[in-house]
Amino acid sequence: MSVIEVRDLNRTFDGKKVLRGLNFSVEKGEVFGFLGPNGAGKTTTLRILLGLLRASSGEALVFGASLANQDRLRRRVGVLLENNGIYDRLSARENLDYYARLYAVEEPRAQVEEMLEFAGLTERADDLVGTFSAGMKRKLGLARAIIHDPELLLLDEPTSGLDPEAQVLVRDLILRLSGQEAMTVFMNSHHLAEVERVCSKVAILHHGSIQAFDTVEHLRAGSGMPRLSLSLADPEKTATALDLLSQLPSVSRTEREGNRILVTLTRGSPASPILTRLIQEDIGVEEATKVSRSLEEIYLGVVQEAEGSA
Amino acid sequence: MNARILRALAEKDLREVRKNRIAIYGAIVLTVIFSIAFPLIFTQVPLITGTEGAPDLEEVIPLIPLEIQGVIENLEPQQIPVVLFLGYLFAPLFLIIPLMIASIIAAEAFVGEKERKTLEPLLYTPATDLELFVGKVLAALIPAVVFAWANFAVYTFVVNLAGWPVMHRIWFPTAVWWPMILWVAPAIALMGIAVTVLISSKVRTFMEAYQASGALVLIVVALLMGQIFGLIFLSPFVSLLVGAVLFALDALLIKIGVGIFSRDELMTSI
Amino acid sequence: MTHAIETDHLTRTFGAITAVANLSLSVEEGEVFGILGPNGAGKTTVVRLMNGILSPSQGKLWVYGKDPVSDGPEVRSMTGVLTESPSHYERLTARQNLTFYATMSGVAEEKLPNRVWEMLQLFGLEKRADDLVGGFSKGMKQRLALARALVHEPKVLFLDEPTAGLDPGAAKQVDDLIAELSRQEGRTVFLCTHNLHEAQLLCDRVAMLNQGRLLAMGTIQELTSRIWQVMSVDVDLLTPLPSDVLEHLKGLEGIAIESAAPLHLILRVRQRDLIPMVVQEIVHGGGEIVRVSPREYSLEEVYFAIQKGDFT
Amino acid sequence: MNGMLIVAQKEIRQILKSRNVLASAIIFVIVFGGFSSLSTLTSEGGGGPLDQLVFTLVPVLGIFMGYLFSSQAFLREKQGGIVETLLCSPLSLREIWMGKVIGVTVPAYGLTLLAAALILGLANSLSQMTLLPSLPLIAHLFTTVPLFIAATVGLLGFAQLLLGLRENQILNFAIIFALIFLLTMSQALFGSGFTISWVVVGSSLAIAILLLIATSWLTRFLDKERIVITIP
Repeated sequence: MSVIEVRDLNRTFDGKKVLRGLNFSVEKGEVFGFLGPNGAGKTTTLRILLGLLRASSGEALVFGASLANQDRLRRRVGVLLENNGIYDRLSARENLDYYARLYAVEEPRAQVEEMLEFAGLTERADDLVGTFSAGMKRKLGLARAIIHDPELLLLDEPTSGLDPEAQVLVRDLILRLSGQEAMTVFMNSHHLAEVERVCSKVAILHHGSIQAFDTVEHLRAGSGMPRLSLSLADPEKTATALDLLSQLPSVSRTEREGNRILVTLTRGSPASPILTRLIQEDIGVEEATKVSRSLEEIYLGVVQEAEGSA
Repeated sequence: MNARILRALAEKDLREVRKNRIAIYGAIVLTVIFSIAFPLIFTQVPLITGTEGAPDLEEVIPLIPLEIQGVIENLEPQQIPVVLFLGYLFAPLFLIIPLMIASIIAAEAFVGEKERKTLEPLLYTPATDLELFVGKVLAALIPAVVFAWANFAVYTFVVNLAGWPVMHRIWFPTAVWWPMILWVAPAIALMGIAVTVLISSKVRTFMEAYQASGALVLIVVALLMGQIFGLIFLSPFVSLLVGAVLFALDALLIKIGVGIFSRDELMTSI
Repeated sequence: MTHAIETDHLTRTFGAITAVANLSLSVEEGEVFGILGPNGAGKTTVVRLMNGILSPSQGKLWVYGKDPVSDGPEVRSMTGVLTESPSHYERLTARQNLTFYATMSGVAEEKLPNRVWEMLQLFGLEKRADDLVGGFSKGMKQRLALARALVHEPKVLFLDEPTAGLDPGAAKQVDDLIAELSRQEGRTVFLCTHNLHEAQLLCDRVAMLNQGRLLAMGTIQELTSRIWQVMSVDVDLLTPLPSDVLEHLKGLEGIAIESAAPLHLILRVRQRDLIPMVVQEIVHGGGEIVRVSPREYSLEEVYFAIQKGDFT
Repeated sequence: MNGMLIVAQKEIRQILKSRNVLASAIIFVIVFGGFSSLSTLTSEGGGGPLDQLVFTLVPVLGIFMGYLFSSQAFLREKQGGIVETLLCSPLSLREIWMGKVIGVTVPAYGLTLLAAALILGLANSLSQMTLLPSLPLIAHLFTTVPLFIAATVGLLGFAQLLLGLRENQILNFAIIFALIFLLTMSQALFGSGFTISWVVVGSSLAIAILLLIATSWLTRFLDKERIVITIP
């Protein structure tokens, strides 16, 4: 059984279609990245999954049931939304203690201490959360979300507003939880470099329908010809090099990116003749690297294509 | 001080207030209650109950300040409540109008900006601290006073018109109202603003500021109660005095307010 | 020559907390200067100090030769600031918002309507000019905030997390625009960001702060080469390299061979500009190169190395 | 059941910690409580007016307290968006609502009793004779008053959860006016000569119970979707 199963999900708000026939599933232990522009329907999907909004038609099942009518099932689910769900006028410890008891955690005290330590807040445990920085609050929010050892963790932009240090912390945590404890993670995110590192699977949502749903590797493999990025020893010669390269049969396209040259090869062509040719013409090469497309490029491509067809 | 900046600030605040339902509904409710409902009720009650209301007043009359007793001596019984309440005792209650309007706009202009985080961008403009402060005070003061005066006009009209069957003449406004409206009303509006400014450094949301400055209504209630129980009487002279005291307090509070309203202080307290 | 921005032992304390400590830096006209560091490093305080919104506890600073404390209005008319949250007057329209800020920033009355309209067009908001800002999406609000920061044609632009919370498409638009402002219009940009990818893309120079202290400053390459003096280079070959070429490489000044599998070499070079020579030597010796890649350090690695204190 | 008490406990703790709100509640009690007992003394007639005053003023004070605190427990959480996280917890929406109602009613009632004690104490210490509250009045204080507060809090909480921000601002405004009106009315009432008998107390208790039943009937219209959509 899939942990999350979404079938033909539709939702309209005041006659406006926000979700149009969504289908996807998330398996146990997966880290699932849910991407898309603002207004694509990510938050609506998340809220339907959480049983906070109703579906107009279709279903969104978590552990095989709908959370909307199964409040007790929520004990197996941890949630970190845009709002951290933390009370400014209570201390960090009081906040965690509150949620530990709401979720009926077995040894609330020990668990609260452990979570305080995890968030790096042991020393500030008794300070009011109102005095914390945005990053500290986010970390506390995350600690709160996993205090009851959920089997499924739903995250909305988990690292937004965090500094690089905290981003790494959150990233490592997600990887550890999904690796060691087989926790399933579903995350909305705009931070594609991060999604690329932590997510095993992604879906790209656009105007309420899914445009791509696969592993990052598969998306990458399917996204066009191999490319080579060149950096010349003498940038002055860039124009000459571009001229020269565009005449070679194994090159299908050349682009200039600042001081670098991006060469798209025809499929199956090796890179060595290109380098040899440049050296023969006395153009020094400082670097020649194969580049795979980043998730960002794939994403922008998918969105652009969807926009074009819309 | 740059007049163009002051105008831009005041205009912007007013434009926002016009879209603030709580301010608009508040203004409407105040008008309906104070300027229309009260005069209607007090002028119609004697007509309906006839002279039955009079015996009750017999007991109250000894409590009434001597100054008014002189006025009502020559009146017919059913005219007494009309003149007593609408002509005299209500005067301080009317101060609630400038006070509330001023507090709402000031809460919006000072705390509302902080709450919605639009204050910081404003601080990055070249305007000086004093210009920002004065612009915002004017944005609250001018409409509050103008609105109070407009209400006074409505009240005058309703009192005379609805009171005609009882009074048979145009008798309002009485002398006590003029200093109250022209002198005390601006003073108390400014008080509402000054207090809101001071509160604004302590609270984070518009609602908190508004509720806290609502405590000022107590001043008005105290004046009203005092007048009803015969402890004080707001004769024109007393009104001038009360206004002067309020203005002096205003000056003091605003001086403190200007000190608080510096960029450095505002950023440090956020 | 005066710097666009210069600070000299700038310090600001809040009670017992020191937000900025002894900071001395200068930003040149027309460059994109990045300022990086964890939360609480003092980035926002620095921006506030530079605009005269806060006063320094100690030290001095100048923006185009003016002191923000004594000449606040003058400095602020030269600067535009994009604050962390793009807060607007939501009950006013986009046009009313911009007109208000333009007036406050001293744009002349006769130029005002045109300037506002120009900005709305530049940021693609002309169709929504007379709609209330309350109904705008995050991306639109961010663009309006940029328009607000630019409406009085400031010489220096301060940007605090300009792409935070934007979707990748909108973020790319904003990044492209920042690059254009600096490269084509010559405006100085002071960029605070947590997004190291963005910093790498946009910044000419970066400064790294921690707890108000300056840890390092320079171009990303300078910082990299100061941390890692030796650089390793991967070379992939199509056919095994003739052994005399290998011997020849070993003999070259500044080059060492870390490992030499038949089709894969790892070299250590002292400087980046030695690499073309290595490539040339291999090709001339008859080697067929498939890939040459110097071990690139991302700004993220540089960042963490510096924040950890690997750099002194 | 247990979850509900956890929510209630947290609300009580939070209210007791928010100094601003407590301060305004206490100022309100002192000003109106003190003021009213002073004015009773100026009128003659001994225990009668005092009984009437306590009978009408104390529930109004209680309602005011409930109003002050419920915006802490319901509205504030909605404004910030915390409520969404709470809705994702294993509690049902009804349990959350009930927990908050209890959590607000307890401190509001506590402060109200304090206010009643203050009014009675002040009146006693300032007048020459001992003015003891009558038995029906005591029954009133311990039954009708808490029920009234709970019903008000329940209704307010219900409205604050389901209404949007603007509607809530208007509601707030209306309530402030209603309170001023109620206060004026209660002042006016004690001038007229009616006495606090068991019948009066009993009928007001009946009203309170009816109100409470109506309130809990309303909870069937609580709806997560409505709450989430109206989060600003």
